[in-house]
Amino acid sequence: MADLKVKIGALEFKNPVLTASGTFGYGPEFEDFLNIDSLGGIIVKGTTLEARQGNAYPRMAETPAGMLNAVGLQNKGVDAFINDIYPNIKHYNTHIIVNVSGSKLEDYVTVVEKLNDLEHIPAIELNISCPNVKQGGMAFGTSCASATEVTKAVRAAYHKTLIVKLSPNVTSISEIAKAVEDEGADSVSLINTVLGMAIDAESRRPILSTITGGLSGPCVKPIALRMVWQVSQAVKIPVIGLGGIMNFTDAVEFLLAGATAIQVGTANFIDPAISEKIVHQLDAYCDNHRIRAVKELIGGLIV
Amino acid sequence: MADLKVKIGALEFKNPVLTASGTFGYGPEFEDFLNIDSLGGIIVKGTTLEARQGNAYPRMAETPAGMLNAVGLQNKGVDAFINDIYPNIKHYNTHIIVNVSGSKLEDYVTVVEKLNDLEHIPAIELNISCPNVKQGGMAFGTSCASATEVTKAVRAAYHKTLIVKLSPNVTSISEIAKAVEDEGADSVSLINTVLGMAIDAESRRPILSTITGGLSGPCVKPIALRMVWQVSQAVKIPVIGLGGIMNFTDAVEFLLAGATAIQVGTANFIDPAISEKIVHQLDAYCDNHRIRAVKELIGGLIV
Amino acid sequence: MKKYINDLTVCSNRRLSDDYFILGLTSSNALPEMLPGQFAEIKVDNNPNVFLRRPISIHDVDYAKNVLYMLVKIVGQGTQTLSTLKVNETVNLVYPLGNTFNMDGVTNVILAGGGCGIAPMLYLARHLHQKHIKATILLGGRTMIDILEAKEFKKYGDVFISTDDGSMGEKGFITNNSIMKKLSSFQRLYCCGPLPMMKVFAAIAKQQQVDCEVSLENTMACGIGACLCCVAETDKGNKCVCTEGPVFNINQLKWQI
Amino acid sequence: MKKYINDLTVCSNRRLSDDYFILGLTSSNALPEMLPGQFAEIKVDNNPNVFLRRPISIHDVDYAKNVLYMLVKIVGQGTQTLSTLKVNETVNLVYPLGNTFNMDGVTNVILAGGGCGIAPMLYLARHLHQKHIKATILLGGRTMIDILEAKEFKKYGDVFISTDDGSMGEKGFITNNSIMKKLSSFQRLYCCGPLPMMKVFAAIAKQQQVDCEVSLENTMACGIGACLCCVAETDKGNKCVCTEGPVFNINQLKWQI
Ligand SMILES: Cc1cc2nc3c(=O)[nH]c(=O)nc-3n(C[C@H](O)[C@H](O)[C@H](O)COP(=O)(O)OP(=O)(O)OC[C@H]3O[C@@H](n4cnc5c(N)ncnc54)[C@H](O)[C@@H]3O)c2cc1C
Ligand SMILES: Cc1cc2nc3c(=O)[nH]c(=O)nc-3n(C[C@H](O)[C@H](O)[C@H](O)COP(=O)(O)OP(=O)(O)OC[C@H]3O[C@@H](n4cnc5c(N)ncnc54)[C@H](O)[C@@H]3O)c2cc1C
Ligand SMILES: Cc1cc2nc3c(=O)[nH]c(=O)nc-3n(C[C@H](O)[C@H](O)[C@H](O)COP(=O)(O)O)c2cc1C
Ligand SMILES: Cc1cc2nc3c(=O)[nH]c(=O)nc-3n(C[C@H](O)[C@H](O)[C@H](O)COP(=O)(O)O)c2cc1C
Ligand code: FES
Ligand code: FES
Repeated sequence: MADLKVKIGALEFKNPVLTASGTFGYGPEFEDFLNIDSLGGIIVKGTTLEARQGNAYPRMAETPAGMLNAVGLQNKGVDAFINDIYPNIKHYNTHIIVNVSGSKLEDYVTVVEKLNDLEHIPAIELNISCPNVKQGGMAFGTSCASATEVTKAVRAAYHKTLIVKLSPNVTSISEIAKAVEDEGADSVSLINTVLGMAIDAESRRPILSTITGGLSGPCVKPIALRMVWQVSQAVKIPVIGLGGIMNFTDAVEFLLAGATAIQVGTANFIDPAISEKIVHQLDAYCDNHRIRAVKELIGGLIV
Repeated sequence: MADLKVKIGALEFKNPVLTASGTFGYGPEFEDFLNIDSLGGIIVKGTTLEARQGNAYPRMAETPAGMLNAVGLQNKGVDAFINDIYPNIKHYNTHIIVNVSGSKLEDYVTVVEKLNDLEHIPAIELNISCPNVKQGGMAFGTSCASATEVTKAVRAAYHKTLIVKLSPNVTSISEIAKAVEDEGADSVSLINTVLGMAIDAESRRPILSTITGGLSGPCVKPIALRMVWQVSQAVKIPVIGLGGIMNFTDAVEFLLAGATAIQVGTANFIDPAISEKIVHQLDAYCDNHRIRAVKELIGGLIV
Repeated sequence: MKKYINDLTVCSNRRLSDDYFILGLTSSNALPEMLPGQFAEIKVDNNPNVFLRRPISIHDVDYAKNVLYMLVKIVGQGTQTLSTLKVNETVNLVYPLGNTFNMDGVTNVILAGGGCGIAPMLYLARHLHQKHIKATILLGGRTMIDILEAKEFKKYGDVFISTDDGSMGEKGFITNNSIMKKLSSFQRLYCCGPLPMMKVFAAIAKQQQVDCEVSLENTMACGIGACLCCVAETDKGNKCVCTEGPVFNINQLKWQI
Repeated sequence: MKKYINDLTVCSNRRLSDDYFILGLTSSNALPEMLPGQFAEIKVDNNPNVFLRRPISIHDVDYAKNVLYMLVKIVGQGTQTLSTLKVNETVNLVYPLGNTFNMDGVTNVILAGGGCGIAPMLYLARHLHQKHIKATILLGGRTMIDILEAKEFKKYGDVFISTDDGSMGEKGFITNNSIMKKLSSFQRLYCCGPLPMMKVFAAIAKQQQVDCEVSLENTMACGIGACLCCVAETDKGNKCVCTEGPVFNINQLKWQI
């Protein structure tokens, strides 16, 4: 049994395996398949100020070793989260993190103010990288100026651990990471989905109602790994790595590249029990490699 | 038999199927597998002013539905191309296009001046997007200012068809495309490889000698398709689309997204006869869909 | 209902025609209870072009023999690869998923299935039979080879058939079958098949004020309500077809009919 | 030499041990001429984790029976999937690729193969035998089950064996086998195996001024000189192992030995 604990800012996680926003519902969806409490944490679906219907169907396209989605932040809004969902999940003995999305700066701020009060929500993940909404979303995360602006405002309003989730659709993700670090983010998580597109050659139509959507799954892993490597060298705050993690070897690769924790996303759709398996296999990997604490793997790439 | 002809600037291609630089050698490597003259054109290996040894081995890593390469523009230099290679390939009855790479502005200019004189080279592809060289390369293609500068200089020095090959590792590829269009490029081709990384979890080392490398193959297709769609709406010059094209359906998708021609890259490694097959299958597709000229497919996405 | 993720063993793979096959799957453990209308998300192994699981309905369950049957139409790479499964190979299922048909408050109903839309109907017919609800079955297809399992259906009720080319049963669209003239004599119409067909049935049912349930086949990623990819527009907003469907009453759906 | 892209049919798949197997491949057409040291790029179907072809040496060719043999060690997903190929299944090859061993100007040579490094050696031994060149064969491995095809090799020359654990032949590294004391009596050493082993052989050969050829196994994408991924550093710069190798004289290589 290796020591699997890791820390993001002041927050300690029992292990570095979290589940990615939008791919794990709120937790209950997976209770038949695994023990939620075995995970380091779960990051719930992107939550906005008002309820959102999301985009029109079809919202999904399968691609080589991956998928595109265009869900568009369908959720019932932060008040419904607090009143209807939170009471049913706050008993989980793992960190529940809310992924906060928005299309206006003020919305982000209002949402995080409301979340401040929730005892069992020790952190938020600020989503400035959703490619599937017309306004805001990714726009906040693709320039240093706007990333700075939104992080500053949210930092002032939110008192617990602040993770900012970055978009890979940029020329220099390190610069954006540094900008949000400067504004007091406790951590950055990356990557959100890569903007992509799928076409049906027979019908000559786009497959998604929105034409473009967000690419995820193993196909993006090499890109995500590179960005985690770049960002972890550019910033001092801990980096949370994700993008195409399907098994424990992938998880180890992200830790070696510099991630302090990892998130499992699309893999939950292929094997709903995978995130717990990764926890156990990570433990076994450490034992096999005579690593006493998983922390030793972080940034441990031999170059 | 559909009419497969397409035009890039003043240059007519017998069909829209070209082979991508760095994946088809100079042509002779594939003579045992297909009839080179059946292709719309071939784009030869990235050519620099001086000979280059490229990066250290290992230069390749397999990834989910793709590969990373870190060849680093190994080539014998433009003079060796002109003296030793060109004489052996100039008889091809298809367009031979030289992919011109460099680390300094002046180098690009010197190379294209030399290529001006080659009768059987009707066009060059200016590579401002190679992620595998320390100096220059992609740096030219990731800001509008530098893309403008190099395109302007090369346009002034080169008198035939000028295609500029764009990097996908940018926040807005459309802006870069517009910048090079403004400087007189006859066409843009996209995408070059996406910067990625691979790690061996057992040895805890990067797989490539250069740590990061360029991702290609089906995994990048959704990204490439999206960028072709974006760029073809942003510019008036023809777009050449590539990135993960493995078969004729993929080729059709790129045409529908707005590409006037396409390039086959990594697929040549999996099936060295694939590019000719795509020509024939494209023809059959047009017949099946009662399309008389392949031109009708260009940008024909029904949205 | 508790969901499982299990490796099941192929005990039969019967080809019905070029396009259709029925997989029989068994397990060393007792199969869990499954309801008509529910489905499984099947993992397709050994095909580089298939990444996500594929949703396939529960076609029938023989609890005595501990066998689950799925009727599948080959439409692409996933179903093609499933068609090559051999006896004793295993296949991974997440199941049972989704809701079920409403069988309450009726004594006399009609079931309509077009093409592989008959897949969930056999198990429904079996359940109705057990509940002593009189079932009439309407099957349709382009041509006679699309009419599947008619013999099985006869065990549970009268069977009416339409083919576009008249090679079996009445000639014409399933929605024009003569039994549809008597639609108002039934208390509920259950249907499954191509979307345009279901919309025609729904329009007729609505007009004749017959209660109507349809089983939707939206494309899915997770199958368990986590990804929100499979939504249908309902009177209560976007609902997940995988958890709040696949069966919907047409009154819930925002169909233009 | 002309290269082909062909579907060949599996006519045998013989397991030698947990890790090794020999594929026999045939064709309705006559197999093309292949030289020792050459290899094929094999397409691995039905495995989502394998994208590129896999290079495998020509282990032997029986032109009378029109069968090509490949000896493969299971090290990852690609070779694992190849190991499951069944008789009558087909597999796509691009072949024959690469150069060959230099068999000129010698009458008495020694061949050394470690683990799956023996793969190209059998076909080489057969060719030397046909050319009436005396061949001595040195095989090595961790333990006796790594010593493959010793019986076959005996047809072509004396066989010496080393295993790390002494379970067969001499105990110790292959590079310390007693026959190596007589290395200078041979005109050329051919070797193939793990890189560290080849480097030791190369160092000894260089020191004793015995001509030495090694067969490299750099990772490859295309196998036909198009991608420039497989390079080895030589006195004439980076050379493609797939076209200018896999066989190199150690004098060409920039090895620190
Ligand atoms: C709840 C549910 C139950 C189902 N039950 C059955 C069943 O019992 N038997 C059965 O044969 N099929 C059933 N389906 C449909 C089945 O899931 C698809 O046919 C299958 O996923 C196609 O996979 P593929 O890889 O073969 O084809 P793909 O390559 O994925 O697709 C081939 C073609 O079919 C289209 N297509 C694929 N899936 C759908 C879809 N869901 N709706 C509309 N078009 C689609 C694609 O756009 C493409 O043009 C069901 C679907 C759902 C959602
Ligand atoms: C010219 C040539 C001839 C060859 N002939 C034979 C042969 O006759 N029989 C045989 O069994 N093998 C041979 N090989 C090696 C064989 O190609 C690899 O073992 C195979 O590609 C591994 O594929 P995989 O998917 O099973 O393993 P992968 O999953 O690709 O790799 C598994 C592990 O092996 C390592 N590995 C893979 N390929 C190589 C390599 N080329 N060099 C060093 N490490 C590697 C990987 O880094 C990884 O750690 C030859 C290679 C070359 C270049
Ligand atoms: C269906 C789907 C919905 C998603 N919704 C959200 C979301 O609401 N908020 C967010 O920050 N990321 C969202 N993501 C992105 C994932 O959290 C993750 O960043 C991305 O999928 C890459 O990781 P993966 O390859 O492991 O899936 C979503 C991804 C998918 C596939
Ligand atoms: C091994 C390799 C070498 C390459 N060399 C070059 C090059 O010299 N110049 C260039 O512009 N692009 C080069 N590329 C990029 C390809 O031309 C192409 O843009 C990219 O691979 C995406 O297309 P694909 O997915 O079809 O391969 C190379 C790609 C590979 C895989
Ligand atoms: S398929 Fe994921 S929510 Fe329905
Ligand atoms: S493997 Fe492509 S050049 Fe050798």
